[in-house]
Amino acid sequence: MSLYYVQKLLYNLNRDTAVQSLFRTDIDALLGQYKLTDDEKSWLKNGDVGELYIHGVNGQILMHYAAFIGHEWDEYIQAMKDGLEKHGQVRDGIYRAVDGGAGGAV
Amino acid sequence: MSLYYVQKLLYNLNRDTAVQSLFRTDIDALLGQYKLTDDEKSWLKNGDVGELYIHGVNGQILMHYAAFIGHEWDEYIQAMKDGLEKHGQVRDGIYRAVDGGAGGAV
Amino acid sequence: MALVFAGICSHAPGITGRAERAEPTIRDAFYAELDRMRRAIEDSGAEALVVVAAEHFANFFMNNMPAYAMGMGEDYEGPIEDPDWLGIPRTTIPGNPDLSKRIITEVMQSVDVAYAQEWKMDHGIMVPLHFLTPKYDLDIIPVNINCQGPPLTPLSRVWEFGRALRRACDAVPEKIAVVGTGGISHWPATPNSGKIVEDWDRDYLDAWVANDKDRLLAYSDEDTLKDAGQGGFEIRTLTAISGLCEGARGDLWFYAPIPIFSVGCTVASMDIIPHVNDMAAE
Amino acid sequence: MALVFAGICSHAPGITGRAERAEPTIRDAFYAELDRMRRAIEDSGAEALVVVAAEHFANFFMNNMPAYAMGMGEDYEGPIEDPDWLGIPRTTIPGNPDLSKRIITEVMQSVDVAYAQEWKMDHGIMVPLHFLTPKYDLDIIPVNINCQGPPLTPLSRVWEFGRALRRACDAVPEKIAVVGTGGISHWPATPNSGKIVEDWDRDYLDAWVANDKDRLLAYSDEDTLKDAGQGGFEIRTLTAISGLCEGARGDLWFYAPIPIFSVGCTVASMDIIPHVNDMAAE
Ligand SMILES: [Fe+3]
Ligand SMILES: [Fe+3]
Repeated sequence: MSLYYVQKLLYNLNRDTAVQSLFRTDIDALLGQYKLTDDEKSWLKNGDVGELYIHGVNGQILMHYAAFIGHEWDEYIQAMKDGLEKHGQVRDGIYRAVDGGAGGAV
Repeated sequence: MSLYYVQKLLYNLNRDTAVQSLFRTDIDALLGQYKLTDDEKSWLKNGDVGELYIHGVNGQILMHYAAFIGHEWDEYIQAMKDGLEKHGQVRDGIYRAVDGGAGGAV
Repeated sequence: MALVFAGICSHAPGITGRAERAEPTIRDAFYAELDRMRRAIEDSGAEALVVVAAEHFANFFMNNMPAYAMGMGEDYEGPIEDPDWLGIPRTTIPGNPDLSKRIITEVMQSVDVAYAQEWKMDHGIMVPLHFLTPKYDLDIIPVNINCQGPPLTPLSRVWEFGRALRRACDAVPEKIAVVGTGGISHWPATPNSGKIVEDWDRDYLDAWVANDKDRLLAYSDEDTLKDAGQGGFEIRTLTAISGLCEGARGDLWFYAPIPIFSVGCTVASMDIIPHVNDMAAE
Repeated sequence: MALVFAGICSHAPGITGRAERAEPTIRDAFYAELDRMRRAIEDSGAEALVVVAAEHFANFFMNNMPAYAMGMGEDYEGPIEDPDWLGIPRTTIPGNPDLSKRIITEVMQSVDVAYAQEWKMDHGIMVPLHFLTPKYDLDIIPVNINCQGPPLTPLSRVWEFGRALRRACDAVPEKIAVVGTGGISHWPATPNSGKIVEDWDRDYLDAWVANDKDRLLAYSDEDTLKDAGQGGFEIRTLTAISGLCEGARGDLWFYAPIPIFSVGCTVASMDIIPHVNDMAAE
């Protein structure tokens, strides 16, 4: 997981309208600007919040990507819970789930 | 002089090939991304190294812009000397000339 | 002239963005204390407000992550987030580059801050400003302490930052208010969002109100992450105010866990007593 | 294991980019001393080289200008400048993120460095590396001290940075070499480019060789700008090595003004004696 570059792409996406346009008009060109694995590219293309979460993307970055691709808050939280359920605990970064990801306010 | 944004544009130009392309293909679009005065826009469009120098652009930023628009080293030094001659001492920043801009190795 | 007001408050985006989903009684009691802080800042005669915040990847990323950063812009934009998502319209916030530069230069004598002539404010600053200067008519100096991407600055340096900021406030002719803003225990933007450990929070706030340096600096990042979540790292923004007001006592105006806001919502002030500053003697 | 080599050298882009325009005898004598430093680093068994440099708006701008920054990347790119202009081909420079992280974490206990997981190296680092590790086969940890955009970090903090870096080097199991690189008097990239004040340079280098803390910290930015030009601010990178080797003496291997290189070209080493570190005792 090249977590650094996944997060950097999302960081730029969150703050730059030109990057947001490119995401919508030519996502392959955007993904090509970063050192990413094929898996990472597909998660980003498919909006797979669960995979991105369990691979360590910081929630403070991820929640804005989720909103950008149309997730309401409760959907965002559920997507992470689904990711945990399917793939197990977060592998990297500091945003690990506790209590098996249970609880919380949605 | 919105020195900050003139320098920021040149900083980005120096380090980003996409910005370099845009400079060559659609300079007005590039200039439009920064808060610049009409004078500043015209200096940047016309490659007026002397004006940019006396308005305070740091030489460590300016010399790469000069090279980018095709100035050899000696031409770059001469353009600053011409700027001083025509407009007087540097008004802003820390790259003031000393000894009236005389001397130096070209 | 000097520091004229010091306090802390929460900044979670739900406070404005998910306002209608909170229990109204407790929410409105919280809002009332934030409004009380607005009046306290106004009554102090503050000519500028320094907001010591923990931003969330709005301006700072791991390609150049400063431990401490301070704004030096003419003005600032915010919020960087979707205004509908945050519940705060996008606006321009006035800065004061000359005052910023004088304060930064003094802070730099003992703490190595990055400076920034631009700053896109995220909820970490916008939520407090929404309540504390709702007309955006007070000059703001934003401060960031990196609480997101390890390696993080140790708490002992946070204390020194607070002391340095105090020295700087007391060295300028203007009246300065300072507000620290960050969470106590919370797991923001994770599946556990809304989990709050009230005992942990109250223990931290006890130490904060007592301004007990030993207790405040004894928290380890390992324990904080385990017991108080990633959001717990943001205690740095609160402990900075303790260093700013070294030797003085705090006053807890409000604390209540509000799960849909993802944090134990807090409003508190700190007394201002003369600071013994060893730098001046050096 | 510890610090195993410490030295300083010049980094002006003309050293490689305008090589053919210098007087060959003096130029080659300078190059020979740089090559001697390469051998000294190799002979020290260094497993990584920390380069304390002053970059020139390659990575850091006034939108987030750290006083001190350190690299924490897998690898780095350089030079950022036109390779033909600089006379150094573009290449990949190996990093060591794990070692970087351990050193940064220790430095952060007393000095507030920004960290960077990416870094485009400019002539400030590439020119030294071109001579000191020409095969790019040694792990590099880049360091930047802001010497370009005021407000600049005071020299007293530069000294503390050197001390903090020493403590960090001595705390890791690896053998570490450190080279500081910056100009003495010079007016780079201005109409006065090539102006060099040899007396000023020799006075500074005398203080550096003697490792005379009082003299080294007595330089004011106002006087330096007036007497030694904007480039004189880069003495920070050299004074950092004095703090790194506090109490030890330096050895000046080479000094000569070479106007077409825009700077008094310098190569020097500093002895390494055990460091008395008050942090360890705290
Ligand atoms: Fe926060
Ligand atoms: Fe330099």
